[in-house]
Amino acid sequence: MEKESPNKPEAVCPGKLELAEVKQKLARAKSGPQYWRSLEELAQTDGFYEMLHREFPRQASVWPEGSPRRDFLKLMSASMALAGLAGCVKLPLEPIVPYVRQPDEIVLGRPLFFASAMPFGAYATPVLVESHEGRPTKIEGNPDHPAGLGGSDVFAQASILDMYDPDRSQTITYRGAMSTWSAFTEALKGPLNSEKAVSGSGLRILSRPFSSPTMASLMEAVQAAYPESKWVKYEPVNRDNVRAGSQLAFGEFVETRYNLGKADIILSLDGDFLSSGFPGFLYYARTFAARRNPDLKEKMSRFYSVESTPTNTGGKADHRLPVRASEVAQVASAIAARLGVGSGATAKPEHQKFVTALVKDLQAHKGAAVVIPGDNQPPAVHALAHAMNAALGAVGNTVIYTDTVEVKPQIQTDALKELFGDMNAGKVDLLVILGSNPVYDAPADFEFAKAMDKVPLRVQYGLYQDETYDHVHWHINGTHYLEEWGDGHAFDGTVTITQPLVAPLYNAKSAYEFIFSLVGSSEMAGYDIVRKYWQGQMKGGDFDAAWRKAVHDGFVANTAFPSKNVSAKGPTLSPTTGDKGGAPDTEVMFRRDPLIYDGSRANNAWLQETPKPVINLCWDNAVLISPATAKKRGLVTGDVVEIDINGRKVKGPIWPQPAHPNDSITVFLGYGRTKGGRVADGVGFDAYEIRTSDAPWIANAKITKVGSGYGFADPQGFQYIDYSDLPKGTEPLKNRHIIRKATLADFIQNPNFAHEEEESVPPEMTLYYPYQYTELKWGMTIDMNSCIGCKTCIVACQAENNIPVVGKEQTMRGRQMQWLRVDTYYEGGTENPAVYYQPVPCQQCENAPCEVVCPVGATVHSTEGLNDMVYNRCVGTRYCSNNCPYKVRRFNFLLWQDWTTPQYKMMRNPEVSIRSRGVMEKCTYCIQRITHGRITAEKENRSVRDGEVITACQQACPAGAIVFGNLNDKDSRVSKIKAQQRNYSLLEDLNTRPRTTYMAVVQNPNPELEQSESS
Amino acid sequence: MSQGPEEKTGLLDAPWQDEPPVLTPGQSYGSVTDQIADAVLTRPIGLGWLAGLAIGMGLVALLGAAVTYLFLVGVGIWGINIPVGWGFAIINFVWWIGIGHAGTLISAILLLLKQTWRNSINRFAEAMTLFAVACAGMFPLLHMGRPWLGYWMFPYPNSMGVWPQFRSPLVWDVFAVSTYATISAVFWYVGLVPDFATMREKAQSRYTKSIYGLLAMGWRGSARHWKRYEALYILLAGLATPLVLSVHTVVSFDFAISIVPGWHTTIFPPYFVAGAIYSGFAMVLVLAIPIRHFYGLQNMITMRHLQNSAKIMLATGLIVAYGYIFEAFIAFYSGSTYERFMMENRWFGPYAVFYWALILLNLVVPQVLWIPKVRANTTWLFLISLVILVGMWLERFIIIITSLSRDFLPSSWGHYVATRWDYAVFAGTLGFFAAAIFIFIRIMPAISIFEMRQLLPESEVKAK
Amino acid sequence: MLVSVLLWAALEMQRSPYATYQDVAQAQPVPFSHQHHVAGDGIDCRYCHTSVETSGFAGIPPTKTCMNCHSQIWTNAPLLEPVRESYRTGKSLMWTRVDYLPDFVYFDHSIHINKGVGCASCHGPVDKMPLTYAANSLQMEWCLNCHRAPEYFLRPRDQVFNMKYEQPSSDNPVKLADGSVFTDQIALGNELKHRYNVRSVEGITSCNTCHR
Amino acid sequence: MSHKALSPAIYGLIAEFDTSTELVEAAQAAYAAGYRKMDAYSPFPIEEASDAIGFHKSRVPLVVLLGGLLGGLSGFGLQYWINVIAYPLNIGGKPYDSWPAFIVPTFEMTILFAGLSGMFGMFALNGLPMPYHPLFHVEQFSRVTRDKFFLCVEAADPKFDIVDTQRFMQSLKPVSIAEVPH
Repeated sequence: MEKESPNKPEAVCPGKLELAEVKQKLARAKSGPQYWRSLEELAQTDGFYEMLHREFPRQASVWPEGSPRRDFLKLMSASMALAGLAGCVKLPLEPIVPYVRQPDEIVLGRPLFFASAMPFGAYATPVLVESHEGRPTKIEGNPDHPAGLGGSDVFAQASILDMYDPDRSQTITYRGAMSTWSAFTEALKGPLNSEKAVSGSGLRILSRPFSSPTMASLMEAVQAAYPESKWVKYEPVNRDNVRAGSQLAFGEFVETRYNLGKADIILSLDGDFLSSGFPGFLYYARTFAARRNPDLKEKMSRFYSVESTPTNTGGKADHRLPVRASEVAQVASAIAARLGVGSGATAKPEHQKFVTALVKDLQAHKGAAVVIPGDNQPPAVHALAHAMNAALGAVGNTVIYTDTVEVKPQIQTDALKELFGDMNAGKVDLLVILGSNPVYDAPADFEFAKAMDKVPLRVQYGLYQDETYDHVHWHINGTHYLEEWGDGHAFDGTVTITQPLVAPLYNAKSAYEFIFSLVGSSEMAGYDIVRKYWQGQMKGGDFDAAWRKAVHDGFVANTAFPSKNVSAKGPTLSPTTGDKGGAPDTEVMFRRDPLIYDGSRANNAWLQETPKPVINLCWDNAVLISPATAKKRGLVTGDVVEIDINGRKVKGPIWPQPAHPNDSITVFLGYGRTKGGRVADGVGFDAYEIRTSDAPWIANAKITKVGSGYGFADPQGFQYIDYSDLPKGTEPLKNRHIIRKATLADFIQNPNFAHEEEESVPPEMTLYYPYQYTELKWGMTIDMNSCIGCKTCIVACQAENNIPVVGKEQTMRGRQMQWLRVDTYYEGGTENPAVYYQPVPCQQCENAPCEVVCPVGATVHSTEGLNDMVYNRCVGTRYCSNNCPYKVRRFNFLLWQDWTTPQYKMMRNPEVSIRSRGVMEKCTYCIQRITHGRITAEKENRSVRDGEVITACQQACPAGAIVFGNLNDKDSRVSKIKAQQRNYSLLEDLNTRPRTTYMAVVQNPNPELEQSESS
Repeated sequence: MSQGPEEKTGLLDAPWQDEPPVLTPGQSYGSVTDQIADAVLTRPIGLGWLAGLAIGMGLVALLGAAVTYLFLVGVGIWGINIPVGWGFAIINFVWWIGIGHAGTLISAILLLLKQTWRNSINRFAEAMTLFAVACAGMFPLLHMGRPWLGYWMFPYPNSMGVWPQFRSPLVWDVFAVSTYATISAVFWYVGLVPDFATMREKAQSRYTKSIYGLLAMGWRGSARHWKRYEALYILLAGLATPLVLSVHTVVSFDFAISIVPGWHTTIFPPYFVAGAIYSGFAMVLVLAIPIRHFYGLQNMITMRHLQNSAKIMLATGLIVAYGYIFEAFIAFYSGSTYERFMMENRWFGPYAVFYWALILLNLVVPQVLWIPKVRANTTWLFLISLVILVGMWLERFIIIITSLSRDFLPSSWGHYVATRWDYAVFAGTLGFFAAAIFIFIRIMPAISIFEMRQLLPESEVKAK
Repeated sequence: MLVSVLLWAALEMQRSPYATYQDVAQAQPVPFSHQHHVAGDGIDCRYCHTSVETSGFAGIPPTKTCMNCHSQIWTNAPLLEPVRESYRTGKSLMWTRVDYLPDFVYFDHSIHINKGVGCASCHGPVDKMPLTYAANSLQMEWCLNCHRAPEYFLRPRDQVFNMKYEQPSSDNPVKLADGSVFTDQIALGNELKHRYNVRSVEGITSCNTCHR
Repeated sequence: MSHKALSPAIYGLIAEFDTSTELVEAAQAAYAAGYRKMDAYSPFPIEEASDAIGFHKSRVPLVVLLGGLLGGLSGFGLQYWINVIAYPLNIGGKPYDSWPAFIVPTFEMTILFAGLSGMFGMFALNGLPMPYHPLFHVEQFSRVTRDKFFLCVEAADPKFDIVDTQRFMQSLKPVSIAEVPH
């Protein structure tokens, strides 16, 4: 098929052209099923596996420690001289394992791209998946998707690792013993029939919430077959408050959608809308960033945040008010009252100033202001927010109400409570658990496991043999979303299709197939189930064409839910405080973990090792506490405290966190897994043990110190750009001009602020004539104003460049390997500091200090100005890293690459060398993508187009903060941006002349509040 | 070139002091020859010697184990990390190289300065140099991530068509250190040849006779040979002098060439060389004092030698002090924010205690050497020398660790903690050094016999 | 003395066929003869190595490709049993690689062909190989020979797959599509370098050209 | 005349002295007496001795100089060739021929070559190693490495006559005189 489009560029990254090609590929494929069967068939041949393991030379290492050669070298390295010579001489023979029948669409050595969607929570995240010879290797954002806008989040980026996770459940078991699908269906026939007899009164299905229309239809089918049965949807990090809130306000469940593109003033009431996992995050990040561009002058938006637990969202605020989660309600009602909503309480004196100024600002921007409540805030706050938005004329402008994206939403905790009751009452004969893990994450006051054990027959369908597995009879291993056909709605309702990239690795059934088998007389392939459903939906016109387009694009255009007319019914009750329980002493705020979410991602080493946004802690959850409170209670970092909520106790280590509200602590959910897998188990402590159904987010607790000396892995060395805990009188770090910032007002009168204090180095200061870069000249800019510190770029880089994980102990020793890091700096005390995010990849200096000191020339400059790192030449003196002022180089102190696990061999990006022990490595500007773009262009006798080469971090960035391109092309985006005055380079006075530069921060504070800034 | 003790005009022979003699009176050609040679040939092996050797060898075994584990697992077993990419390995490297310098200084520079008193200590000083350089030489290889590729540092026509990168100070090191090792060995061996001849003649057993004979290469003391020999000896001294100065200069370039605050300074070369001689002479005393004691060589290694060494330590110590002071001064005078912070960080930062310890051991304590009584007391000299050796090791620790641990971007600051493997390797090299010295004094004349003969008054040719 | 001898020996050994397998024919499951298929049957390289023009990886023919013909001819030659078996069982043939590059070297066939580097330039006279062997050492210094002076090796694009092609000389002039005639390789090479806009020597000897 | 025939049978005559002064005087006398093929032997270098036997300058310094020059030139040449001709690479934006950086290895190469050529040159000129030499037959000669001084007049000297030379040597008041067999 390549012959048909010989000159088409390769889909190295989803620019328009590549998509066009993918379109053609799909169009050419006769019809879906056959197209896919070809891959499945291929997947079943041993040849496929053999090939995956051996065919591709790019599955390679920094020789001489290549996979087949390593053992041989291990021997050698014992006696150096020998290893030296022999090591560099003798190449072992390698086999080549070709296909028997090669599928048409596969061109060896060239990746394909397929649109798909990742179901997350009750929403579908649009993605584009890169596939090498039938192995999905990288997740990217789908640029065409209206709800994704091309960005992606940490969970999507990391999901590729989930799929290849060797700990995934690989077989069906009955009472722990291996079994088969047919055995299962046989065994279930009886119970199902007897349920039929009692119209399913004893059947309960517990699943996570979903938005899949097909699944909804199956749900109805179940209802039809078993009218009395109940289908309970529960996830520990649920949106009950949101639901209840909209019920309070409108008497029905509605979905709230914000249009930050239109918002001049944004008020967040603990709303963490800029962190991965928040519904619509991708869309909000992009639109928010767009309005933060200071070149918009006064059209730049202003962001107020009333926040409890510090988040990267709060870090972007122009004004941040740190209050305990329970106080948010009070502040909210105070604001509401001023806006003429409800007879609200008055704000505390210390909040007065903030509230007054804020209200003024809001009123001045009626119709262009928006209030965003957080999922962890009580329903009343949501109701208030709805009312305020109404009062501000936001509805229809910055706020849109639609039908809920989630299918049949319910107050999940209540539903679970009911199930719990039924189980205890012995009303449940057959419990089917679909992908959830209640034994681990159900509220502590439902002793779920106990209740569950009362059910005669318990079936679990899931990806892991997790905590719940111990309490079920049947376990059916499930499929990862990259292995299954499915569908869903994006947060805005856009219909989004999930298509498999590879046949199930452990030939599992998809959830659709599984549920279908409960109702359907016969079985049906997931593909047919989904397709059949849509055949019913897409009436009229050529279905096949429409379907192919949908599958290819990954979504159906213009299917976003229309806005819905709802009216808040009158001034709502003025709330007092958030939900609470237990003896008052310290307020506990339960939060989903920013990276491992509710624990379902706990076995993902990439997420575990990525430093949490703002907090910069990895491989742990901690008891976050404000430094002031810690001091007051005589607690220091690493002290272990016992949190006691009505007798439920858990121990956790103290982590004083700047900007954290006083007299309260935050604990992240999702840790302390016991059967989560080799990565998850034993990491952190399990906060679910003290989380009860009556106080799922905010509770009162007593904390008492019970230990100390707990070690944390916090990769960032020092976070204060001003004094704090450096000896007084030492040289101020400010003088290094690492973060350059101004207020909008200052920026407008002095656009050149970024270059004022620095003593910039004139190019003629060097003795030598500067090297001339005549061919391509690569460069990158990172807009610190757009960057929201979500860390997606880090995971994207890790996935793209085969970067190993090192684990907690090694991270504590300062040996983390991520090429890209997001430095987070605090300024202005620990009470309520300003926060700055600064992603730091290799700066690709033109006068690279690292190159001069390398004794073997393993790092040298290319004619395109890239600071090449030649792994195979590196002998590992680490001098380059010592001499790198940005410390962006990473060294393989030990053997961290997993050479043995076959799953990982399949996962790795074949375009990137796999580094082994003893070599230095670092960001290459994704040289593999550059080379691809260059070769493609050269084959077409043209120069590389702007935007043709997109680095992994740039592609992933949901805020579009990173721009990469050719500096010799004056019209390229990157050259234009570098021409702006906000553009500056890090440590400019060292005259390293970096190719990576930064756009200075411009904040838009309310003049009335400016003085009170920086506590 | 030889001269009697009565006309001493050496730099270090302060006329206002009555000096102890270089060689106690009443010696003859025969007596010096016998005394030195017999120490090797006839003296029975003492328990003390055996014990010492045993300890040394034990540590060498430890070194072997540590290195094997290192090669199998990787440099990750050490405390190094990012940002502190260099740790004990480089500290020890610099320390050992420094110690080597005294040997060459004594044998070469003092020879050029016609300091005949050096004749009695140059031999084992040179031996010390060789062993120290051997210890130092291990580290650059050990600290590599992929040591089995160490030979890539040398220029040779490989099938890759690539070469070493000659702008890197590490390559300079390779050249400097290997040259230094070679030339020191040459100098040492050339000096030994006539004495090997002596041993050949004195040796009893056929076996030892033939070995020494082999090493002596048929030396027979011909006037023509002596003429060429002396010419070469002086020339080697002339070559070794700039060489020894260059070696530690180059080592200091490893730091001075980089841009790391605390490394990037022009004062390093002189201050490193001074420091090297400082620690070198400390080691000379640490070796000389016990040796002369246990082998009863007080009449050849006299208080004169010890005192002169002490004076040199005092002098070089002051140069080093100047270095420290200037580092601090420049840090503030430069106005560079990074330099200033670096200095303040040394004073108050996480490693401050080591910095102040260094100041105490390296600057304060050695000042007692101003007191003649102290210079005349071997115990004191011995202890002070030990103090200086520790101090100089700390100096390298401070330079390398504090500078790296907190450089330009606060976000990438780190902390360095040595692991047991770091200590194992260091202890191992100490053992290697000790063992080598013990073996050396058993199998070779620890003092240059023919040069001792020249110290005798009757060696003068009286023109009539 | 001894040292230098050893060094010399080591360097020699490192370049010897023992190390590089240069000119060493490897045993294969089926004694496939390029000579027979290329010279004899006149099959074009691209018939089997399908992706050579479009992908970095030239492509190893799937068993199916063999069977296209061998289901018609030599249908039961015992020699071909492994092929038929592979086709029956769906188990891949396990060939032994002859042209071996270390895993950290990223060689792209398509761009070389696009710039007028003939198959034979690297793979040698494949049409004269009864059993296939590596005609060159494929060591870095060998690659550099061409990357440092492409003009010595380039040939017109339409001649890339021509095994019989010879470099221009007075008695063997080479004619380009546009009619221009060359009797000297350097002149031709430089012209082609210009026409196929081959990157500067510094460019194609930059490390990242081959290593990532 | 008659006994002249004997002369080839021996290597020469050797006289033993106690002090360096005696040796030097003896050597001077012998030289004055017209002897040329002779050598003085001592346990330590005596400048006067070599002068006395008419051996004034050694060629060792020249060898060292040439060695040094060779080393320096080849050292710099190698670096220049590698960085400018063989494989020019852009290292941190520095020029290909960054000669200041090449000085150090050049210097070291100079010293290395000078030193080695010096040592090998000295041994070569001295004809060492020489495991066998006639003098080693003379029993008392072994003390030349301890405390004795010797003057040997070789039979190869035209003026050598076993009788006359012996007589002449007696006049030098040596401790002993001995014939040195081949």
